[in-house]
Amino acid sequence: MSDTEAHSVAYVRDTMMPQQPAPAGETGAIRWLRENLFSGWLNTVLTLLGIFAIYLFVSHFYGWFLHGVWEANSIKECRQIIAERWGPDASGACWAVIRERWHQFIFGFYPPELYWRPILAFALLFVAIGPLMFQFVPKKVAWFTPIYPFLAVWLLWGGSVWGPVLVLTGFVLGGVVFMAVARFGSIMAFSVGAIVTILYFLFAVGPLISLFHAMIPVGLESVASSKFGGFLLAITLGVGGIAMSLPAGVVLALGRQSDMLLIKTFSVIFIEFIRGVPLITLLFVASLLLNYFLPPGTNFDIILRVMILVTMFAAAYIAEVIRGGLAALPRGQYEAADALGLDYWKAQRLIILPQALKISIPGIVSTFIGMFKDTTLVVFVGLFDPLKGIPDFIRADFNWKGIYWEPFVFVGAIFFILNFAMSRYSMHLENRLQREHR
Amino acid sequence: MTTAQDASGPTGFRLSQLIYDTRYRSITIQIVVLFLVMAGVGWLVDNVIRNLNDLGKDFNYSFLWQRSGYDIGNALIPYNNDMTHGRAMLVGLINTLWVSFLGCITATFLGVIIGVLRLSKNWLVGRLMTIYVEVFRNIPVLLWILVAIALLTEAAPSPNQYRVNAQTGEAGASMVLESVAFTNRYTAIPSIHFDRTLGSLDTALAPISLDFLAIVIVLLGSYFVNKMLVNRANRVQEATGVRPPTLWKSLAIWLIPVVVLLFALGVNPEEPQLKGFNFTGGTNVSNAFVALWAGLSLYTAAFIAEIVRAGILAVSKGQTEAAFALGLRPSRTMRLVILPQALRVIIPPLISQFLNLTKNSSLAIAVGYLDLRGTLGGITLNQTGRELEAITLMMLIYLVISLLISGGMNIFNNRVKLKER
Amino acid sequence: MSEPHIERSVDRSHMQVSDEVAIQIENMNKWYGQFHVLRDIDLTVQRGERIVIAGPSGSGKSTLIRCINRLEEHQQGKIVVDGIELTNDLKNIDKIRREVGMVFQHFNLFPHLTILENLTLAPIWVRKTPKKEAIDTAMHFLEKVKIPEQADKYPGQLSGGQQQRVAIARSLCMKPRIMLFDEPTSALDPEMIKEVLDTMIELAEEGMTMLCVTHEMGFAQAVANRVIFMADGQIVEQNNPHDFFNNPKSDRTKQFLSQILGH
Amino acid sequence: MSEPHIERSVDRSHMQVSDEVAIQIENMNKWYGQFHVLRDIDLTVQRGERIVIAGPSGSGKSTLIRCINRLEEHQQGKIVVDGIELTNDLKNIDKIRREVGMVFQHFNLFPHLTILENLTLAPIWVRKTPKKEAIDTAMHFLEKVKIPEQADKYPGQLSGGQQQRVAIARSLCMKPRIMLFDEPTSALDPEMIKEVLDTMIELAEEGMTMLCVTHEMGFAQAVANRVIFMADGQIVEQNNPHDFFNNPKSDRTKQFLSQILGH
Amino acid sequence: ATLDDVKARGELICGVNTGLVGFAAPDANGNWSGFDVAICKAVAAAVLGDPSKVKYVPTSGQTRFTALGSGEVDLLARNTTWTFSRDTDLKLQFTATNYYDGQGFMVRKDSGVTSAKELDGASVCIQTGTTTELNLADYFKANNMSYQPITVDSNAEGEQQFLAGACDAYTTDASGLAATRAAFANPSDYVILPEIISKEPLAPAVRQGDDQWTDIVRWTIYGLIAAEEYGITSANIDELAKGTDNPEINRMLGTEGNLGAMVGLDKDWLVNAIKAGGNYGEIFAATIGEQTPIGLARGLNAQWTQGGLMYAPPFR
Ligand SMILES: Nc1ncnc2c1ncn2[C@@H]1O[C@H](COP(=O)(O)OP(=O)(O)OP(=O)(O)O)[C@@H](O)[C@H]1O
Ligand SMILES: Nc1ncnc2c1ncn2[C@@H]1O[C@H](COP(=O)(O)OP(=O)(O)OP(=O)(O)O)[C@@H](O)[C@H]1O
Ligand SMILES: [Mg+2]
Ligand SMILES: [Mg+2]
Repeated sequence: MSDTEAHSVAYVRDTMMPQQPAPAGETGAIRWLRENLFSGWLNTVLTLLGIFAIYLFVSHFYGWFLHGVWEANSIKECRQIIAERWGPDASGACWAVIRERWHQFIFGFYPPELYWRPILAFALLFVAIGPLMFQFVPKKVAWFTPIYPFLAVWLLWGGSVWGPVLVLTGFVLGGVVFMAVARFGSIMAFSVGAIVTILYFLFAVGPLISLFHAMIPVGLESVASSKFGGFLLAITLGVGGIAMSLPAGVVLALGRQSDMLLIKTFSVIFIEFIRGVPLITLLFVASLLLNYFLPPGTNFDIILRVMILVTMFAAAYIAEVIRGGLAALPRGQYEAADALGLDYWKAQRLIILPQALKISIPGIVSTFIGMFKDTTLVVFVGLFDPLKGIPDFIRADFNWKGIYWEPFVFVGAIFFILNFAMSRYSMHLENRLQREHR
Repeated sequence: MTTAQDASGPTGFRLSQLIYDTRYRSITIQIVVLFLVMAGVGWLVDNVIRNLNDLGKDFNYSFLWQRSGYDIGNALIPYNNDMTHGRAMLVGLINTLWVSFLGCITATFLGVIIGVLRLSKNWLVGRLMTIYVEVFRNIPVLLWILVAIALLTEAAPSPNQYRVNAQTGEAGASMVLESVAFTNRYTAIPSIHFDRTLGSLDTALAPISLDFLAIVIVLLGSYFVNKMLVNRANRVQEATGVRPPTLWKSLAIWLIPVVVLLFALGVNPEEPQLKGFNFTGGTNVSNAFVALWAGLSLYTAAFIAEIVRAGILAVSKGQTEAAFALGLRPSRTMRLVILPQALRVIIPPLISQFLNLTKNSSLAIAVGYLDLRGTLGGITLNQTGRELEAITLMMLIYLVISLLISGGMNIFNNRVKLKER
Repeated sequence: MSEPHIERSVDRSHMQVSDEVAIQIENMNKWYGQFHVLRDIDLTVQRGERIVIAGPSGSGKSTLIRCINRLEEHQQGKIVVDGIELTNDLKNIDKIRREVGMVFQHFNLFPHLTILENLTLAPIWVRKTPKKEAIDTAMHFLEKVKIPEQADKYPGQLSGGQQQRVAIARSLCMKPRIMLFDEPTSALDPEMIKEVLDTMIELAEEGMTMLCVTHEMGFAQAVANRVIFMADGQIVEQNNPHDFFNNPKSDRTKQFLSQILGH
Repeated sequence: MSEPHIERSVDRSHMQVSDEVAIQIENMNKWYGQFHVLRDIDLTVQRGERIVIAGPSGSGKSTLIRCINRLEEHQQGKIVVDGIELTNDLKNIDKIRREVGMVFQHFNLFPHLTILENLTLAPIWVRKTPKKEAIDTAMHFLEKVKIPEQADKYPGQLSGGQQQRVAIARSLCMKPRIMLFDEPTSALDPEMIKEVLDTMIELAEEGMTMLCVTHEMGFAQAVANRVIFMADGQIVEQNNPHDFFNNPKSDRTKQFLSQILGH
Repeated sequence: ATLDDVKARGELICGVNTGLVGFAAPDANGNWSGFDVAICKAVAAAVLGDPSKVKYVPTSGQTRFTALGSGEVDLLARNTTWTFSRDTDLKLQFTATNYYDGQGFMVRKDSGVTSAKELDGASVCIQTGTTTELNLADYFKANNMSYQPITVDSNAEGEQQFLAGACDAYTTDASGLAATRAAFANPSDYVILPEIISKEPLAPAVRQGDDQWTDIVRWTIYGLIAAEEYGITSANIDELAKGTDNPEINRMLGTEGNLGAMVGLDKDWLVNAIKAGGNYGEIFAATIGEQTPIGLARGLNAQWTQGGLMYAPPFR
């Protein structure tokens, strides 16, 4: 043994060898092609198939896109222009319809001179969610977030400024009462606060609004819900649905986690019921049945009714997302809160929910994307969604009868851009959370 | 409350204990909640009753036994307009289940292929599949269904164009393989015809063809014989270590009996023929169905592709390396190591996609395919004006389908859960 | 980290190193894209030799031993294992992988199979061993690593040290002639390191040819015939453990040793 | 594991144990389902006493001290803390939790709040202290645990030892009369254990009533008035530290001590 | 009561078609116009004095009755056929037929079909949730023919399918067919078959149980019809409202007696209603008459004096 060791073992390198360039064929375009496209017969076949698919796609649609016409007043004109320019057999897109009607795809029938209002509301949305979603937004602007919903409603629907102000006041009032009674225990405080708020809404808000409006009539021109359409409708429903569903979702999630059998059962029944039926049927409930469930004579706007059902729908999904967030919190957080003497609601509010909600944001964004896509279904209850409602309406015009593909492409592209951006953002957020949670 | 006080006996019971005593507190809360929920439900029910009264309507399902009076274009079980609304509902339900079932199969098939290809080392194919996934899942499924139906109605020839022009001797369009015709209203495909048919068995639901029954029985037989073969192979492998090849034998067991049976029954395809306005003879698959099916499959496939990809990626590279290092071939590694682990990750979300697809099938409304919503929740509701009854029944049926599917998923999950410390 | 105490000092006299060559690497080079990971590696391993490879992170240790059973492909030079040259020929690769066992840092047990199934999988499907025989072998090796009672559990139910011992047993079940270890103890808690090292020492005593990437210098001193120090993809120094630790020649080596023994 | 060296030997003379009873446990029993975790526990703790609880894993140590501030419910017997009996009455529970501070093995700081917010949260919301006062107290205790400069950081930015000290400070901010520790150092790296033990010793010097589950026998010897040994849910032996370590009576204790002091 | 609701609200909510050119369709700015819309305007003018105080709720074949029944709309003016079961079982109250229609078929000219009897085996596009669906089934059954129903959800979709050739025939009310055909690029390539397979009296409907409201709508419609009969037009109405020799006209226009008060409205309710869009004939001519792209002849809808069925009961 010793001799084997002796002759082979001891070795010292005296000069370190520098990096050598890789041999030819191991680098460069050829290697890349070989490795990525033509390694083995299966890959080669796949590559060829891929190229063929691209060819098919391009050869079919290239001409159509290339021959697109932007300047025309009707589909007939479009066809004429295409036939003149590219020969009688050429097919081409008639983008003129988008040019003429783009505002209806985006805003529905919202009065054009008031377009600034939804645009402003949309822009402010980012200020409102900024502190939650983007790290670079200072946390100080967070005070704006609870005000935003009222502001947005006022901007979108207009009317007296006192409506949103006094409704907001109602919530503030509830909060103040809660604080005042807080020393008698959370449950007490919550009940009293809720009762005061509800009484205020039932009996005080209406008269107060009239009163204030009579005294100081400040307001925006009001816009009826029936004027909403296109992406304005889709975004309003989507954002409104998610925003309103958050509190309900939190309550449902807590309910589902509760030790109390009855509460748990109710939560589970609600969540599973909503998740078990298609959204369309819920929309039908909104348009056909909701009036049966309300006291005779109550009657409100279809958009509001759809919003209620969309909110219920979203709440069930959000509840499941938040439940995931709650489950991800270590038990120690609950125990530490208990040991410090915080009661259930304080522990939830100060310790558990802030953390659980933060973890849930990517899930909430995904839910939002799904809901945003699903808002197109409102067309089946007679609303003008951007995908079918608005195009159908445009096609009812003599000038644009028979136009199909251009609206599909236009609307599809907008959906794609928005959703793709959001899904990328939510992925980014997920990665960030994972980094932070290590 | 009084009873609780009695029960508390000599230790004394103060009312404040209802709120401050951990034993009673949760009961108090639950009773309050129960009361609130009951009050809410009671309020709703009361409203419904009063509204129905005001409208002079009642709540009953007897309309399900009345004559429907309308026709359904694509019924899978015998149906005509003399049958009841209940029957029409059943036709719709079967249509819902049928399109969902086929949709799940094609979506899974496509999704698996796309998901696997997306992981392929082939740069081009990988990119193409990524584009597919991103485009399809970020655009509402309704658009895909509408695109599919528009494509079919706008691009396919009408049956008329298949007619041979007497003067020129040419037709505007020709059938694929002389047996399949794509038209702008349906796809005509051959139906199967048995020369020496065994007849059929009448049941209340639908007549069952004895020929098909025979085929199913033979296939079942093949399955059992094949299973015996595989078991024998396993035993031989256990004993000697060498697994006898079974592929050819399996193929023979599966194919030969069926072929023989088909031959005995004198099977031959009945090809669609243009007669009058339409093709007759074969089976006409309506475009509404095809569009819905295609739209749902393509859309859901994008999600399934992501699930499959995530499932495969979830099996760490170390597993493959360990298997390789043990000398397992790539195909065996896939079958024995990667797939069993990936499937555990894949199947639960896959099933919730199935659930979504089933629910999305209610978009049949966009193309006029008469599914459950189209019959019970559409025409029947309309003709009878029974919206409360029809919609609650429809929701109940969807709910039952969903619960069945997710129940199945839970059972599966518990079965395959990886054992951990 | 606390240095585990190696109890059994190995009696090296009865460990024989034969003249037969187990692994022969000549002039081997490997690139990742433009990055030259392994540079001009020359290494001959006799049958029965026990080699410990050390070196700073990123020096190419893992890559080197992964080249030996072709988990990585080399681009230049020659690797001959057990008389078979590693080429693109799938049959050769199969043959070599049967002869070479490998133990990974993260165990890589198959979580969906019981311990016993983990151990018998490869013998049954690769070596075509009858099942009964495979089980017997498996139980034999499980006893050797001292956990026969865990045979029917799943990997997730074992501690890290137990899992790594199962991983070693799994390799052994293929009756390999060469064992490769890639930092087998670095993912373990201190208490468990000892269990695994004990198992490895036992293997060494039986004369198994071993290549082991590790930073457990106690282990190296106790069982290695030779310690190889790598840096920047090159073999910088090799020597018997005694001389290597007490009398390192190159500056890189000294620096490295001062780091890992220092604390 | 390395035994941390306790530098300061505590001068026991000025630690007074008063005659007042801080905790009184009588005949307490607890079950988890069918499993009888705590059996007939009798324990009286005087105000100012410092008790260390030791025992093998699973013996019920954690459960015992978690019962004292009602993180777990006991089923039989009586626990009186600071004159208040632990019953199902939420008000009593609240009162007791304000008097009893608890430090956990895994710190359980609130990661979404700064250190200062962690410290002021409970005083503000539970004790209804004005914010300014709460901040002053918090800074006082942060200085005491020697990390006032970290006040505005988040827990994730601190080392384990620092986190545990913050956790202690967080409990102290509630001005508890009794402190419970459940293996406060066992999740820490050896270097950090000392920091935390030092802080605890300082507390002990100030006469805080302490119950501490720990395996740090150095600590026990240095500061405890009494060491309690538990096994199988029972108190097997209790004694002053000197006699407990040098002259254990029961076999279980001997066996246990040989294990933990042995390595 | 509905009248009070409408007055309190200051707005009439009118259920209309989602888009049927000539009957009810929004223009590029979302303003509605058409034959049915004109009824809504007339009622609004009669009740509120302002024809523009109408909110239009587009309803599909599916949702229209629920919308009415649940109180979502005050008046359903949506080419709805008056049938027995709708009147009774659905608890609707039809007011007065404003258009006598019948179900017909439209086919491509080049299909060579000249009679509905030749449609055996054809694919027929049909809107769901309508009486047409039932008539169609009955008709083919009665004639022992078969067909393939291709169900569509809206008229727009029916058009698309029919134009693309997805169905051999499109069936709906003859008026609708004419309106649809008129909107085609080449109307002459399509023919409407002579067979009318059903009676389709189209009538605005209201909820059952509110007789006052029923009367208002009913007599507003009759007022429009009678106005045509007596030659009251939007052009001469101001003149006539000052008083004429014809006591019936005087009663209608409120210069004699107070018919308005009997239905709870102002004296000049009919003046407002007629001013809103003219008399029945004017409305017809402006929305669907022969001068419009729809190009419907009066036919059955002519005044009874012209051999048609339009016959308003006396205002007395
Ligand atoms: N698949 C790969 N592609 C590109 N570079 C790689 C790849 N795998 C490893 N490398 C690089 O090759 C070098 C050598 O890696 P290797 O894992 O062999 O180092 P090592 O000596 O085992 O280090 P450690 O002690 O950290 O395990 C490193 O710089 C690493 O970044
Ligand atoms: N929630 C629970 N449900 C059921 N059994 C439990 C529960 N918590 C603890 N136990 C069991 O109770 C016994 C005592 O647990 P405890 O945590 O008090 O032990 P310990 O002495 O603190 O041990 P360690 O030193 O490991 O922390 C153990 O056998 C444990 O398995
Ligand atoms: Mg390595
Ligand atoms: Mg413990």
